[in-house]
Amino acid sequence: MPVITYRDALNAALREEMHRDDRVFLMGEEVGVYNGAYKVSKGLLEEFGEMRVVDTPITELGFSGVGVGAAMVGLRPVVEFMTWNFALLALDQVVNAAAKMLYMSGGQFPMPIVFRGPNGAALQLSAQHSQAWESWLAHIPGLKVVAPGTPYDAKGLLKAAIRDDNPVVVLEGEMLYNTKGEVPDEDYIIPLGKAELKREGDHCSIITSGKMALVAMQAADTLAKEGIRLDVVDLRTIRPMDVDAITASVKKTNRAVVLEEGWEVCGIGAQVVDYIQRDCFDHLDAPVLRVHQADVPMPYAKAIEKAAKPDLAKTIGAVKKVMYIEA
Amino acid sequence: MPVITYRDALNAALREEMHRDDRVFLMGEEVGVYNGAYKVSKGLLEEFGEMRVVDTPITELGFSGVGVGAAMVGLRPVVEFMTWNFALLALDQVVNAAAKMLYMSGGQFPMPIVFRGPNGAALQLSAQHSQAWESWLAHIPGLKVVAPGTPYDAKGLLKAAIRDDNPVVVLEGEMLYNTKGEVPDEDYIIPLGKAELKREGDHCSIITSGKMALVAMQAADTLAKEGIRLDVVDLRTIRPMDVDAITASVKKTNRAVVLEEGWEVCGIGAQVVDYIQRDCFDHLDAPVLRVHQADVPMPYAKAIEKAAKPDLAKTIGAVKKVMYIEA
Amino acid sequence: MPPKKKPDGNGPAESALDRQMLHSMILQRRFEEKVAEAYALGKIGGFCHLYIGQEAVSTGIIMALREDDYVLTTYRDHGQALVRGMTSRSVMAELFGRIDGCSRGKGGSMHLFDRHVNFLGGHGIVGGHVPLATGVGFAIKYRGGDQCVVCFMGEAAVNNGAFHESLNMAGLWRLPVIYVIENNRYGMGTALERASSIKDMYKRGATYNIESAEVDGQDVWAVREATLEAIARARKDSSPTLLEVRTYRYMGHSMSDAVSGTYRTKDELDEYRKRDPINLCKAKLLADKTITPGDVDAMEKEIAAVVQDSWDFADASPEPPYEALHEDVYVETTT
Amino acid sequence: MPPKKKPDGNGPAESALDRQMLHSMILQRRFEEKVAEAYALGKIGGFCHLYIGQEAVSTGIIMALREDDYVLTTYRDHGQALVRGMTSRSVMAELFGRIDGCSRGKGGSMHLFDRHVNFLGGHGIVGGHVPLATGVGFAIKYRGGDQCVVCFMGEAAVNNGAFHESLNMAGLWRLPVIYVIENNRYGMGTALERASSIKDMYKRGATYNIESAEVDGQDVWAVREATLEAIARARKDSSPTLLEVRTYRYMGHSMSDAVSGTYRTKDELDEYRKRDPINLCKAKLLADKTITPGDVDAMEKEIAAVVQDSWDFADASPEPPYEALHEDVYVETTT
Ligand SMILES: Cc1ncc(C[n+]2csc(CCOP(=O)(O)OP(=O)(O)O)c2C)c(N)n1
Ligand SMILES: Cc1ncc(C[n+]2csc(CCOP(=O)(O)OP(=O)(O)O)c2C)c(N)n1
Ligand SMILES: [Mg+2]
Ligand SMILES: [Mg+2]
Repeated sequence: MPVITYRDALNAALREEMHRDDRVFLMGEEVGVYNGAYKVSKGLLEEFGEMRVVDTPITELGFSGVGVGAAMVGLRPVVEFMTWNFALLALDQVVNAAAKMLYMSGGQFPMPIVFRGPNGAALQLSAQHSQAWESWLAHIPGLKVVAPGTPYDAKGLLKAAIRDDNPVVVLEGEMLYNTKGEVPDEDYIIPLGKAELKREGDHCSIITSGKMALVAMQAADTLAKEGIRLDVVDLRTIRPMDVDAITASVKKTNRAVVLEEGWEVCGIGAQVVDYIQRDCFDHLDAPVLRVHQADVPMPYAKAIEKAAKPDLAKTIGAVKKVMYIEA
Repeated sequence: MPVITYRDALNAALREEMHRDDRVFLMGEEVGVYNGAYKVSKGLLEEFGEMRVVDTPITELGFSGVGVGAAMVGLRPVVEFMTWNFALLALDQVVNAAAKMLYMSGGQFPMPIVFRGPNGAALQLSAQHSQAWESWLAHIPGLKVVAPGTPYDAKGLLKAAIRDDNPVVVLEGEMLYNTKGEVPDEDYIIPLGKAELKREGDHCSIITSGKMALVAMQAADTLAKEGIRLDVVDLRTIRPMDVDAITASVKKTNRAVVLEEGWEVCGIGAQVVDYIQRDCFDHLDAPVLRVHQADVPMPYAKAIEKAAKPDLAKTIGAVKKVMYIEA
Repeated sequence: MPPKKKPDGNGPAESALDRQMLHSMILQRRFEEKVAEAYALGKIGGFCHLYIGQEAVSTGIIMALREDDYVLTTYRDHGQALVRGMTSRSVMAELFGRIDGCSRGKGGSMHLFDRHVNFLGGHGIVGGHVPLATGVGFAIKYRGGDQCVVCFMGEAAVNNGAFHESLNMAGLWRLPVIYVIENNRYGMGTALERASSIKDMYKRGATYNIESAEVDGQDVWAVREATLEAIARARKDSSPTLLEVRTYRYMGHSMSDAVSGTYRTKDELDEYRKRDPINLCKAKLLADKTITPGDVDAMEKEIAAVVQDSWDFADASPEPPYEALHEDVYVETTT
Repeated sequence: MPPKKKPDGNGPAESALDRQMLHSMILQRRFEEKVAEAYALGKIGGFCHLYIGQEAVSTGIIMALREDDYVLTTYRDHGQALVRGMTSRSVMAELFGRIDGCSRGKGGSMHLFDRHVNFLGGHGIVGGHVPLATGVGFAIKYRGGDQCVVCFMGEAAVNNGAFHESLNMAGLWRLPVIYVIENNRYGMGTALERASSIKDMYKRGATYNIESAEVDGQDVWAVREATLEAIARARKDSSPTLLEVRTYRYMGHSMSDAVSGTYRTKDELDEYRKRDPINLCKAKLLADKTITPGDVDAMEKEIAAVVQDSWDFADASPEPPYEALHEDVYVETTT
C-alpha cells in the first residue's frame, strides 16, 4: 500500500469526492491560489476551477454561513477553517444554523456540510492559536465530530464526512499533516461512529482520539517493554461516540486512562469517564484517570509549553497509577 | 429580611456596585431606555446616565470587545447579553480576548469584566433561543463562571463578580427572574468558588447549580416525605468548582445524582462525575447518574419541549435508581 | 405621499394582480390579528413577532418573484410565509405547535419553513440568516441558474458584522441576492438613530459595489417596481441589490412589548398609521375602479373564513408525539 | 512620488525630529533583520510576522502621539512596539521566549504588551482587537480625557465583521479612535482585489460618519501629517478617523511564506522596493542637509550595537520557570 502523509490523504479524499460528486466544493481562506495555509488543498484550484475551490475574505462567520446556505439548497460544501481557533467567530453558524436547521424545520432541510481544519496546539503559537475544541463541538446535538489520528483514518473519515447528509466537523492536526502511513489508492470510507481498537492488551485501556492516538500508541509500545499490555481505543468519531467499544475494552481490562489534547473541565475525557463509571461500575479496579492539557491558556515559551501539553510521560504515569505501580 | 425577586436582586447588585465604584458601567442591548429586555436594569439609566448605562447596537461581538478594551484600561464593564444564545457571536472576545489577556500579556492586563444574561431555556422559544452554555464557558481557563439559583445568591454573586479582577460569566435564568426570596438590603457578597449545602441529608447527594437548584430542592422536599434524605449541593460557582464540597457530600451519602440544565455530552455533570469517581471511588455504592436535557435541539411544541427538559420527575427517578429503589 | 403609478400598466392582467396584492395584504393582516387572539388565549407560546403595518413589503417583493426563486427572513416571518404561498393552515398549526405545522411543530413562530415553496425560514439570530441567503445566491451561480434569492432583515441587523461580511462577498462575487432592509425605525426598543452611525441604510450598498435604492414601504407598487429592477439585475447580470424599504410596525416588537410608551409615542404611531399600506392600496383601487366596495367586502369575508379555518385546523391538529422529540436531529442518509 | 513637504516646518526642533524618525525606521529594520536571523537559528519559534517595508507607518503615526495615548495592533507588532518605546531588549527577549520578555515569555511575537508605554498588544485574531481599541476609546471618553487610541490593522481585516461593528459604534458614539488600515496589498496570499468588493478602503469611513483619508505609507511625513490631523480631531471633538495607509511588505506573510512566487511576482516586489520608506527619508534628509552621510553611518553603528545587545540580553535571559505555567491565569485581587 502506498505510504503518504496525512496531508496528502486529506487532499486525496477531497479530490476523489469532488470528482465523484459535482455538488461538492471547498471554500475557505487561502484554499485556492495559495493551495491552503497548510497545503491540504494543493492542486485543487487548478483541477476544479474557481467556482469549486473558493478563496474567501477573512470572514469566518460569513463564509461558514455561505456554506450553510448553499447546503440548504443541495450543494455539499466543505468549509475549511485555517485553524479551529478562528472558528470561534463562526460558531453561531455552526451551532445555531447548521446543527439546528434539520430539527427546527421539522426535517425539511438536511445539512450536508463539512467544517474542517487543524485543531489544537502546534508549536509555540501561544494562547490564541493553540486551542482544542473537540469537547465544545461534541456537546452539540445535530453535529457529528471526527478526529482522525492517522493518514488512513484521515482519508476514510473525511470521505465519509463529505458523503454524510449531516453537518460533520473534522478536526485535523497541524502536527499531523506531515505524519505518514499506509493509505490505499482506492476508494474507501470509514463509517462515522465507529471506534477502532488500535492495539490489544488486557492490563489497562487507553481511550483517545485525534493526534493523541499517536501518543497512546507510543505509550503502548513503551509499556509493552515492561510487560504492560494496553488496549488502545481510538474513538475516531467523537460524536456520536462508540460507547460500546469503550465499555467492551474496560470490561476486559478493568482499568482506564482517557487521553485528550484539550482542557480538563468538561473535556471529552470527562464524558468518557461518565460512560465508563455508569456502564462498567462493577468492573473498575481503580478510578479512571485523565491526561489532558494543563488548565491554562497555552504559553509561548518552549519549555512551559511542553509542560502544558499532554504527552507520553504523563500518559505512562497515569497508566502506572491506575495499575497501582510505583512510578 | 425583605423578600424580593431574583430580577430585583440583580438590579440591586448593579445599583449598589455602580454607586460604590464609578468605574463600573453596564452595556448591552436595550439595557437603557428599555430598562433591559427582562427589566433587570430598570431605573439605572435614569439614575446613572447614558455614559454608564449604554445601549448598544445588535453587535454582540463588537460590544463585548468594547467591554474588554475598556477593562484593559481600568474600567469595570458589566456586559449584558440579552440572552447567552446570542453570545455565541461574542465568544471570540470572551475566550480569545478576555480569558487570555492576563496570561498572554504576562500578567500585565487584568480583566475586571462581567458578562451576564439569561442562560438556558425559557418556555417554547425553540432551538436557537433555548441553550445552556455553562459547560462551554466552564471549559475555559481564565474565566470564572457563576450560576445563582436564588435571589440571595444572585445579588451576592453578581456583586462578587463585579468586584473580582478576573472575567466572570454570570448565568441567570429567564425563568428565575420572577422567583422570590429573602435578600438583605445591606451590602454582602458571596465568595466565588464556594458551593452551598442547601439541604442536608445522608441518603444521596444531588449536585447542581443555577435554576436546577430549585428542582433539586423540590426533589428533596418530595423525597423527604418518603423518608429519603437528600444532601443538596448547589455549586453556585461552576468554575472554579468547589470539589471539596462535592466530595465531602458524596463521602457522606455514598451516592450521587448530578442535575444540570444543558446537554449531556461533555456537560457540567460529566465533570462532576469525573471528580467524584476520582476522589470518592471507594465510597460509591452505585454509579453516579446524571439528569440533563435530552440530546436534541429544543423543540417548540409544548409537550415535547417539556419532555426534553430535566425536571422533578426525572430527578426523583434518578435518585431512586442510584438508591436501587424500584420506582 | 400618494401611492406610485403602478409599474405594470393598467390592463386587465394588471387589475387582477392589483386585486391579488390587496388580497395578500389583507390576508396577512387578518391572519395576524387572529394570531394575537390565539396568543392571548395561550394557544400560541414563545416569542411571537407580528408584521402588521409592513404588509406592502412582503407583498410587493414576494409577488414579483418566480416560483423557483428563494426567500429567507427573520423571526418576523408570518407575512412573508403567507405571501410565498404557504397555507394559513400550515402556518397556524405551526404557531399552535402541532404536527401539521409547516415545521412539524418544532420551529414555532420564529422558524417557519417550507421547502415546497422555497421558503428557507424563519431565523432567530439577528443577522444570522444574511450569510445563508448569500450562500443560496452562491449556489444559484454555482449551478448557472437565473433565479434570485430575497433576504429580508430589519434595519437593526445592518449594524451586525454578518451583514457586512455577506454584502462584501455578494458584491465581490456578484451573487444574485436581493437584500431587503425592512426599516421599521426600531430594533426592539432602539430607534435607528441610536444604533446606526448613518440614517440612510441603503447608502451602505455603494461600499460593497452593490446597487441600492430607498423605497416607500407603504406603497405596494413602489415596492414592486424596485423589486422588479432588482430581479432583472439578478437574472441578467447575477448582480446583487440592496433595498432599504421604509415602513413601520404597528404592534410591539413581540407580544410582550407594549405598543407604545417606552421608546415611541402614541402620536408617532398614529401618524404612521395614516399611511397604512392596505388603506392606501384599497383607496387607489377603489378610486380607479379596479375594485368596488362590494369586492372588498367579499374579499374580507373570504379571508375571514380562511383564517378561521386555519385556526380550526390548527386546533384540531395533534401535538407532536413523544417520538418526534428525537427525530430530525440527524438524517440517516448519505450520498 | 517624492516625499511630502515636512508638516512640522524646518527649524532645529524639526530637524531633530526628522533624525529621530529616520532612526526609528532604521532601528525597526535592523531589529527585524536580526529577528529573521534568530528565527533561522531556532531561537525564535511559532508564527513570526515581519514588518519590513512598512516602517514609515509605525514611525509616522506613533511618534505623533502623546505618552498617555494608547496603541493596539495585530500580530505584526514588532515595529510598533519599538517605536512606542519598548526596549529592544524586552521585545527580543519575548521573541526568544524568555522571562525578561515584555510578556514574560508567554506571549511571543504575536503578543507584545507593555503597560508602561500604553502598548496594549499584539493580537492574533484578525479583526479581534478592533473592538478592543474601540473600547479604549470609550474609556477615554468615559473619563473625559483628551487622549486618543490608535488601532493598526491590515487591509484584509476590513472585510471582517468586527471592523464594521466597531466603526459603527465609534461613529455613533464619537469615540477618539484612529483606525489605521495598513494596506500592504495582501492578506496572507490574497490580494486586496480578491477579498474586497471595493479597492479604496478609506471610503468605508463615510458610511460610519467617520472622517477618512488615503495616505502614502512610504512617506513618513505624509503619514505624520495625516496623523496629526486625526489626533487633533480626536482631542478636540472626540471624533474618530479612518486612515488608509498604502504600503507594502517586503517579506513573506510570516516566516514560513516565500517572499514571492505564489501570489505576487518578484517584479512587483522590486517595483515597490524602489520607494523604500527608509531610503526616501534618508535621501531627503541628506539632500536638505539635515544629516550627513557620516551621521547615517553613526546611526547605523549605534543601532547595530543596540540590536546586538538585545540579542545578547535575550539569549542570556532564563526561560520562564515551571511555576510560571500556572501563573497569570487569574489574579487574586478584588476591588
Ligand atoms: C444576535 C441577536 N441579538 C439579539 C437578539 C434579540 N433581538 C431579537 S429581534 C431584535 C431587534 C431586531 O430589530 P430589527 O433588525 O430592526 O428587526 P425588526 O424586529 O424591527 O423587524 C433583537 C435585539 C437576537 N435575536 N439576535
Ligand atoms: C479570524 C482569523 N482568521 C484567519 C487568521 C489567519 N491569518 C493571520 S494573518 C492573516 C492575513 C491578514 O492580512 P491583513 O489583515 O492584510 O494583515 P497583514 O498580515 O497584511 O499585515 C490571516 C488570514 C487569523 N489570524 N484570524
Ligand atoms: Mg426594525
Ligand atoms: Mg495586508
